[in-house]
This record gives sequence, C-alpha cells and structure tokens, in this order.
Amino acid sequence: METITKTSHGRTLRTEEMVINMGPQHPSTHGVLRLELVVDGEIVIDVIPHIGYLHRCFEKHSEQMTNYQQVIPYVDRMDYVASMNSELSFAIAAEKLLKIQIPERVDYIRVIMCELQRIASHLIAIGTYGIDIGAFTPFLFCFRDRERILDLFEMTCGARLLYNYIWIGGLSHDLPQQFIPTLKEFIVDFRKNIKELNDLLSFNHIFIKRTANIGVLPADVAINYGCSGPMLRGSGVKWDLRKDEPYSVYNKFDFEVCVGKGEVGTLGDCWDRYIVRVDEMEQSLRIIEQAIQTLPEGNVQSAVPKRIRPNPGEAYARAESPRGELGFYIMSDGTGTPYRIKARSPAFVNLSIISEISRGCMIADLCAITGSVDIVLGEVDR
Amino acid sequence: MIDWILTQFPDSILGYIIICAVPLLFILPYALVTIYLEMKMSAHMQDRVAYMRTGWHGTLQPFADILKLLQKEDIIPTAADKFLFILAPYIVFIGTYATFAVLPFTSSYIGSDLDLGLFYLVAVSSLVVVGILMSGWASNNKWSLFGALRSAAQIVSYEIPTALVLLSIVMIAGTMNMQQLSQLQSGGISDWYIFGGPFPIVKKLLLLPLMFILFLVQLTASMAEVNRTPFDIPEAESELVQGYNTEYSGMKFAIFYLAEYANLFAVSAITVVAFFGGWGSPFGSFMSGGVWDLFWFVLKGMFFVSINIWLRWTLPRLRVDQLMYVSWKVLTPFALVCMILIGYILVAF
Amino acid sequence: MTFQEITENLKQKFGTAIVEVKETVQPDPYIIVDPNSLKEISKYLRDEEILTFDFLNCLSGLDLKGKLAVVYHISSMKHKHSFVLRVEVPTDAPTVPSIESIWKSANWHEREAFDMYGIIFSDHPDLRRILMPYDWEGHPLRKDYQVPEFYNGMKVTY
Amino acid sequence: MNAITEYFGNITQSLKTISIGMGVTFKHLFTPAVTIQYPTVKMKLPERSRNRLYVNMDDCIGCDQCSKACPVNCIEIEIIKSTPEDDLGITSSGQKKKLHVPVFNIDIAKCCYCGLCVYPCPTECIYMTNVYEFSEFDRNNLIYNFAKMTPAEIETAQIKVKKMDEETAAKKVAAALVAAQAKAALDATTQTSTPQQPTEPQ
Amino acid sequence: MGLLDKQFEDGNIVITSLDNLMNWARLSSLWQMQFGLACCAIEMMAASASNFDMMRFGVIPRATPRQCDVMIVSGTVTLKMASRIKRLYDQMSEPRYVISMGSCSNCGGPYWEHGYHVLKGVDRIIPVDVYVPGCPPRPEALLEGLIKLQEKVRNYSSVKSVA
Repeated sequence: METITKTSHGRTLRTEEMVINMGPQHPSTHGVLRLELVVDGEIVIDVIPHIGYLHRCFEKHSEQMTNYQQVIPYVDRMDYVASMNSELSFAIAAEKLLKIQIPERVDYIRVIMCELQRIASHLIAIGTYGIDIGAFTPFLFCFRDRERILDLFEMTCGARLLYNYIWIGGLSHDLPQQFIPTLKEFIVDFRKNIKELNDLLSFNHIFIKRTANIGVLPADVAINYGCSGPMLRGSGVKWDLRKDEPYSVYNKFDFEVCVGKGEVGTLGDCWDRYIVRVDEMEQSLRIIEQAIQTLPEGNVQSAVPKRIRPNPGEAYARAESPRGELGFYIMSDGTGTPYRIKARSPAFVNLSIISEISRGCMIADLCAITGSVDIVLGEVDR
Repeated sequence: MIDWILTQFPDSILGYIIICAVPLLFILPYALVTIYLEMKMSAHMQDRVAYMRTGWHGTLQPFADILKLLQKEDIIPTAADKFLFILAPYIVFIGTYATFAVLPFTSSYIGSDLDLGLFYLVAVSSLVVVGILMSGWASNNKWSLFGALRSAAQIVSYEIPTALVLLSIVMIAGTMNMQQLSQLQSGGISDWYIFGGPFPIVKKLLLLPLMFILFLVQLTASMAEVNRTPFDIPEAESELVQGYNTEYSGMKFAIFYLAEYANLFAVSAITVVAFFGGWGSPFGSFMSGGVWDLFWFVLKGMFFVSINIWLRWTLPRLRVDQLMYVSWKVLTPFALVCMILIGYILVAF
Repeated sequence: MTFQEITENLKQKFGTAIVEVKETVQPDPYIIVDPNSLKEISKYLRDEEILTFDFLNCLSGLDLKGKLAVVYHISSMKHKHSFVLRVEVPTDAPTVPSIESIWKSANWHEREAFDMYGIIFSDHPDLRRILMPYDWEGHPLRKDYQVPEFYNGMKVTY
Repeated sequence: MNAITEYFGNITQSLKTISIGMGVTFKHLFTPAVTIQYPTVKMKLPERSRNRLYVNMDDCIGCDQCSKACPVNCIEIEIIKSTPEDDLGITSSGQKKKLHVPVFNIDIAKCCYCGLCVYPCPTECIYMTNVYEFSEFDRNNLIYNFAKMTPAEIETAQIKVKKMDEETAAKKVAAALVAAQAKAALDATTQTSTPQQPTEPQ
Repeated sequence: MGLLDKQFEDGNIVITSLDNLMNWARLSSLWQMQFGLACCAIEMMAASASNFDMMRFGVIPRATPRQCDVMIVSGTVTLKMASRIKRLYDQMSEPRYVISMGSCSNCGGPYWEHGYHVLKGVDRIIPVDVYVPGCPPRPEALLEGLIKLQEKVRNYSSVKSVA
C-alpha cells in the first residue's frame, strides 16, 4: 500500500502522523462532507474540509430560469432542512428589488411558518447531535415532534419538506381552517417535550462532559470568520437579524435573543451552541403564540405580481435562517431572467471555521464539533 | 450430569464433545431472543414498534437475520491479512464461549466444576481482546485499527475493577468455585451477597453498603467489557463507522454479533453468581431444584441483560480518555477501598 | 452611516482609488474601486472607528460579459450599517488581491469565486477549487461556459 | 479540597442525571407508539397534498402554459391545429377546444412537485393528486403519457392540418396574386375596382 | 405465481421451498446502508424514525457497506460523489440491492437540464432495482418502494441460479 506523506493542501506529515478520511460516507458528517484528518493516534492535528460533494449548481440554474418564481423550488432544495426560511430570504430579496409592499397577513403567516421551520430545523440539529454523541433515543424523540410540524406544513401547502409556499409578494395558499387549533395543541405538547429532551440529553452529565470545553470559539474569531446564527450566539455575541435588523414583522414581537453563557464550561463551546438551539425553540414558540393572537385578516395573494420583471439593479437581502445569516444577492438586467443570483449560505461560512476550532481535539470531539456547527450540505455546496 | 453423559459413551472424546456443545444449546436460542428483545425494547422506549412483518409481531425476525447473513457473500479484502482476518471472529467467539464452561446453570449442571472458576473466568475473557485486536489489524482499515486499539485499552483496563470486585467476593465466600459460590447463597433472597450475604445481622449490615458499591462497579465494568453504550467506543458508530468489524460481512460478522450477545449474558451471569445467588431461588428452598434452578439463573441473567439494553438506549457515549478516567480514577479506587474495608470487616467481626 | 457619507469618507481618504460611484443603482448602490488599493480600503473600512465594518457578509464573483467583477457586501455589527464594494477586472487577466487577511471569511468565498469564475486572488493562502473536482476544466458560472460531454467516463449531459 | 468536591460531585451528578434519563426512557416504554403501520394503516393526506401530477385531457386545451411555468421542463406538449370543421368538444368550463394534443408527456421522474404548473392552467385540468405509491422497476415507466389520441388519429389530424396549411398558403398566394393583379389593374387604369373575393381553388 | 408453477417447472419441491425460505430471509432482513446524500436523506431519516419506523420491515441501518443488503441512494448524485457511490456499491457484499430514491437519483430530477455537476441518474453508474419517484418521496412512498423490492426478491431464485 502506498503511504501518504502529504496532505491535499501540501503539508508534509511527520512520522507519527497519519491521514485519515472521514466521509463523504461517514455516519457523523451529516451528509456528504469529507474531512481529511491528520491524526496522531487519537489526537487530531489538522482538519482539512473538502466540500462540493453536493454541488447542485443552484446559481447556474437560477440564471437559466425564465421567471423569478421558478427559482423558488431551487431555493427550497438549497437548505432542505429549513426551506421556509430560505424561501423567505429569497422572497424578501426579490421584493426589495421589485419594491413591492406585501399585505400584513402575509407577513404574519410567513413569520409563523418560519418559526415553525426553525423549530423543525433545530430539532434535526439536536437529534443528529445526539447521535453524534452516541445517544440514539433523543433523535427519535426529535423526529417524532418534527413530524407534527411537517403535518402542519402539509396541511397548509401540501408538501412535507420542500414547500414552494412563500412566493414573491405573497403565499401560495392561505392558512386552512384547522391550522390554528392544531398549532395550539402542538405548542402545548411541545413545551413538555422540550423539558423531556433536557432531562434526557441536555443536562445529562455524560453529554455535558462530552461537549463542554470542546471546540471553543471566541467571539472575535467568530465575527472575523463571518459566523452567524447559533454559532455566533453560542460565543456570547447578542446578534440576531430578527432583532438587530428586523425584516418582515419581527419588530412587532417580543422575544429574547438566546446567547451562550458558558454555564457548564468555557463560553463558546459545543454545549453552548447546542443549548442556544434548545432555548431558541422556546423563543420561537413565544413568537408563534404572539403571531397567532394578532393575526390580521386579508388576502394573501393580492400583491403577487403576474409577471416579475424588475428594473435593472441589484439587491442584497438577508434573513436569519436557523443556521444564521442567509443572504441573497440578486442582480437583474431588466428581463424576467435573473442575471446573477448568489446565495450567501450560513452553513458554508460556519463550516470554514472547523479547522480553526478543532485542532488538537480528539476524533470523538471532532464529531461533537461538526455536529455543533449544524451544517446542511445542500446549503454548503448549493 | 456430566458424569452421566460420560458414562453413556464408551469413547470419552465423543462425550466431551457433547458436553462442549451443551452451552451452544443455550446460546443460540438465547441470542435470538435477546436480539429480538433488544430491538423491541429499544423501539418501545422510542415510541415506535420495530419488527412487525415477520411472524407475529416480527418474532421470526432473528431467524431471518441469521438466514440472510448465511447467504451473504463473505468478503475478504485484498489488502487484508487473510489468516488473521478469518481467525479473528472465531477467537472472539471462543473467548466468550469458554466462559460458559464455568457458569453454574443449575445446581446439577456446570460445564467444568473448576476450583479456580472465577480466576479462570477473568483469565479467559481476556482472550476476546486478542480476537478484536486481530480483526482490527487484519482488516487493514484505519478505522478498524482505531476500534481495535481502543477496545484493547478498554477491556484490559476494565478487567482491573472486575477482578477487584470478584476478589472481594472471593474474600467473603472463601472459594473461587462458581458452584460453591452459588451454593453459599442458596438460602433465599437474604443470603445473596448484594444484601450482605449469609452472615449474622451486624456483619450483614456492615457489608451491605460496600456490596452495593461493588455491585455498581461490577455493573459498570461489565458493560464496558462487552463494549456497549455508554462504553461502546470500539465500535462507536458515529465516530469509527463500525469499529473493528467494519470490514466483516456475512457469517463472520454474524459470529461477532453472536459473540457480543453471548458475552453480554456471560458478564450478566457473573454478576448474578457473585451478587444475586446464582441459580438460587429468592424464596430459599421453595421453587428450587432441577428446572427451577435453570429458570432462576436465566431469569436473573436476562434481567441484567435488559438493564444493559435499557442503559444502552438511554445514554450518550463516553470519550476514550473519559472511559479511562472512569476505570482508573473511579471504579478501581472504589473497588479497592471496598475490598480493604471488607477485609477489615471480615477480620474484625 | 448612509451610503453617501461612507462614500465621501472614502473619497477623501483614497481619492482616485475610487473608480466610480454607482449611486443610481437601486436598491443597493455600490462603488467600484481600483483592485490595487482594495486591500488598503478594506483594512481602512474594518479598522476605522466610525466605520467598523467587522463582518464580511458575502463575496460574489460576477461575469459582466467581457470583464469579471467581485462584489463585496460588508456590514458592521457595531453601527448596523452596510456597504457594497466592487472591483472589476478584464476577463483575460482576472487578478484581484485577496482580502483573506482582513476578513477570514473571505477565504472560502474567494476559493468559490476562483472555482466558478476563474478569478485569481493573489496571495491567497490556499487557492484551490472548492466545489468542483480538482480535475474539472473550465469555470462553470462564466456566461460563455460550455458543459463538457464527459467527465471521467461519466456522461454529463442528459 | 476543591478537586475532591469536584470528583464526588461528578460521580453524584452522573448517577443522578443517568437515573433521570433512565426514568424518561422507562416512562416511554409504556407510552403507546406513534408509528403509523404503513401498508395496513394509511395516513389520511390533507386535501392540499401535492403528489403525483394528473392531467384531465378532456379539459386540456393545449395552451402550453403549464409547460412554460415548469421550472424543470418536465412537461412535453405537442399540438396540432384543428381545422374549422373539426369539433373537439368543449371543456367542462365551457371553453371551446381548438387544438389537438397528440403528445402530453410528463416525466414524473424529473418532476419536482412544486405545483407551479397548476396555477396558470386556464381550465384547471392539471392538478396534483394524493397518489404517492407509484415506484417502478424501470425508469421509462415513469414517463407518463396523458394524451389520448391514437397514432391513426394523429396522422389524420396532421394530414388535415397539412392540407389546411396548404390551402391557406394557396389562399395567400391567390390573395397576393389577386392583389398584384388588382394593383396592376389599378396602375393600368385609374378605375377603382372592388377587391375580388378569392375563389376556392379546386 | 404460486408454488405449483415453479414445481412443474423445476420438478423439485425441495429446491423451491428452500428458495422460498431463503428469499423470505433475504427480503425480511434488508439491512440498509446508513448514508444520505441530500433532501431525500431527511425523508429517509423520517422513514426510519418513530412515525414510520422502517425497522418494522427488518431494515436496520448499518454504517459499513460490508454488512448491508440495500443501498438507498437518497438524493442528488454529483459527479464528485459518483465515484464514491460506485465504490461503496462495490464494497457491498452480494446479494445487494439498490433503491433509487427521489427524482434526482432517478434521472437528475430538477437538475437534469442545467446541472453541469449532477449525474443524471444513478443508474448510469450502478444498477438500480427500484425507482421511487417523488421530490422528495414521502416516507410512505419509500416504504412502498421497499415493498416493491421485497416482491422482486421474493420472485428471484437464488438456488436455481447457483445450481
């Protein structure tokens, strides 16, 4: 067997070191991420992430569509765990470009949907994080709860995962009759389940020992690397676009921005990032409760333009997806086809920090760190 | 019973072979039941049902699994060390199987009534390490090697607390013979060592907390010895793919699988013999003797197997260094202190 | 700070390095800067107290048919304002200085722009393809890109 | 001292949290399962459920709107013009059908179930049903042909159209001829002549 | 297709029943390869989670290809990933089956036209047994695909092909 003496980015190995590939098929890489590890026994000396195994040419496709509306199915497939949030980001970017005002009811429904989606996405993140640490049961509990959210979505727009629900200027459907009662039921049950999850996983001593003080990310490094979302908030930076740069109608709701506090270890470790997600689910429930109380009446499709043909110009709009700042840069040349769409995906940027924070940890810790970054490869590679 | 079998055959070799095969009669059905039990138990803990489509509530599933594994192609990777690769699963299985020789299933049956029973047990169960190391090395796969090395470190270090616990029991009982150990506790539930053993009340009460700590140590250490969550680092799925058995397919994998479950029973049985009166009925002489002995032994064994399963599907996994920490800094000192105190109690009272 | 104020500030400091101010572009106006002074401008934008652009949101390549461009969307967490920079280079010699040393997040974005448009970022520490395989030919997001028929024996076209 | 408290704290904490966790799983051991046992029990899908596409060809007018709206171009429609004497019937909404649709293929394997084709349809003949069980052993079976015309019908329709096209072309030629003649006549004589009705050629 | 047909064909009832037994074992213990590619992987996870519980069919996720019987290609196969999938398939031990889940792995799905980096159908590199349409397919649709695969296995004679 040939011996590998160099890493793919040209670093020569010492005698004790060994290159080992984690992924693209590996249970803890959340899809098709490949991590090239330089290890010395169990200690990880260096991590070289290789991405692109799910590069589906989103940007090329969006340049080929004849209509802005047609881009939305592709936006869905970008971040398939949080499609609603991707759609919202794209919709507000396109609306910024088109300069259209949307009815208030639409905004409220969008907020409800996005917050539900945030819960669903965090549930996946938490569940799979449990698997990374070796606990299988929390994963199934999370999926059980997520299924109820998906039922709500399916009731509303007919799809379970990729919705094509938030359109430019409106929504595809209004809320169905039984939506609000079902949602209220869910909120009551889900509060209990969060508590159960905390008992089972979050405050389990083994779990804390596995995640506290691991993968510590200081706040200044996080900002310089462009991290956002729970990744940034886990490091104690109180930065949430919903609060700091309110889009849609988030300024009308009262909620807290959850930040890591270093409760069980150093500030900015994996546990902090994890617990930020758990806390955010609670905050999302609060937002949803407020939104369904003050939900205005109206038509959800009144502002949908028949033919979307923005004036030449360009816009960058961003929104807070479950993983962080999801931005869309749209450039229009005045035709129905977008000239250029670039997605600034939070997972892509968050992932770039992995080699910085996982040097010197153990292989088992690396799984914990990768899980705590919460990547969705569809969004990383687009 | 053994003597009886031996007398049936003029050629004693055949008799011995038959004696050797007797535990298999237990292991195979036991493994099938346990695989089913584990899947069903874990499923119900997770609000689902598992196995529903083969037979009534999927009862035939383990048969299907075994039959399927029989049919699977048996891959030997080109880069593997063929001899060791083929040998490894058998070594692992032999290591486990050999422990069954000294397990007292009933008051009348024990494979080999060794006077050094417990000592033999500790010695022979280390053979598993050799097999696992072999498989990891021979696979020529980095993940497998990681798993094997982790496993070696783990099993070797967890033998120490186990040995200390068993030593304490030996000090109390004054024998290493498993059959005698069970005999000593056969006087009902209050005679079990977990409740202080068959001693006068003062001594019993003094021993009781120590025995309880020793029991916890033994339970933890036994879980670690069979590589199950939270100590499943050798085959940690999310870290090492499948650990040492990554490259194994078909029947060889089935043997690993079988060995794992057999080992699970073996360590549970040790706990049962050491703390819970072996085949002794909890009601003293009531419901004891003959088949009842077997019933109680298997029931107690299965109880601990279920506890293992329950823990497995509840807890996250430890890290390698934490595992070592638990062994060397928690279990070993506790066991050592308990042992010294037991010695003192035994001498003083 | 508004776009005008930031532009004025930059103009006073750098003068001719600001090639063009596209104020009329809606809704996000931008300025075009000289590639040679991009690094100083970026550093100034990040470090100057009243600007403090500590966050690089997005770095996108752009094919303007005949020339390539790189668009930088930056924002400040402290002052909550944002700004857009752009550099334009000819397609046949697309070299832009790397700003990886100023905003670390530019590292992967620049690799992506290199991968997709073939823009070469000088003194980037690790300029390799990021999304496409290393042996891929061409830069797929260029407007004149032709999809190859085969890649490694696999048919690419439908 | 601190280290010792931490040491024993760790042990008690682990024992405590482990028992809490075991309590949770034990409780769930006796809660009923949420599993839907699929082939025997099927979940009732909501009304808006978006699954396999269906085209009601009786209502299709061949306007090609769905095909244009599709982001993945999985709908393939070919049309043949109808001659005036053809009666293609009317749609359920009372619209008169003017085009033959010999080919209406949907490659369900490409479809992304976004539902964008449903909205522009003027006769609401393309819609998403709640059928989701249609896996196949062969991918080519996933190309669904909704058109109902037999090859013979297609041929006759094509011949008719060809004929009609020829006629119109001939008409055009004739009309041009007439116009030219008229023009020539106009040039030749200052007399105004009424445009002649083109006669039907034999 | 009953027992009788086969009996007349081969004239050996033992082989037929053995065949049936073996096929039954194989079809009811299809261990799945635990790897996901894209959107469909989430639905695949949902299918193995509590609500749909793929384990009812005897499907256990295994992380290593050696011990798997069925590979569920769940999502877009890119050119960069294609060689890896081929390799994983090669590493699986016979008998092995492939379920192509979702539009993308069936034929490139939404990416068939302009996807310069998408393999247009996983059947270009590995043989596929069942195509499950949907984008993504509902978990039930995947289970239905699995039942289709079981049917296929049931009708296959391993003893005959060996003999």
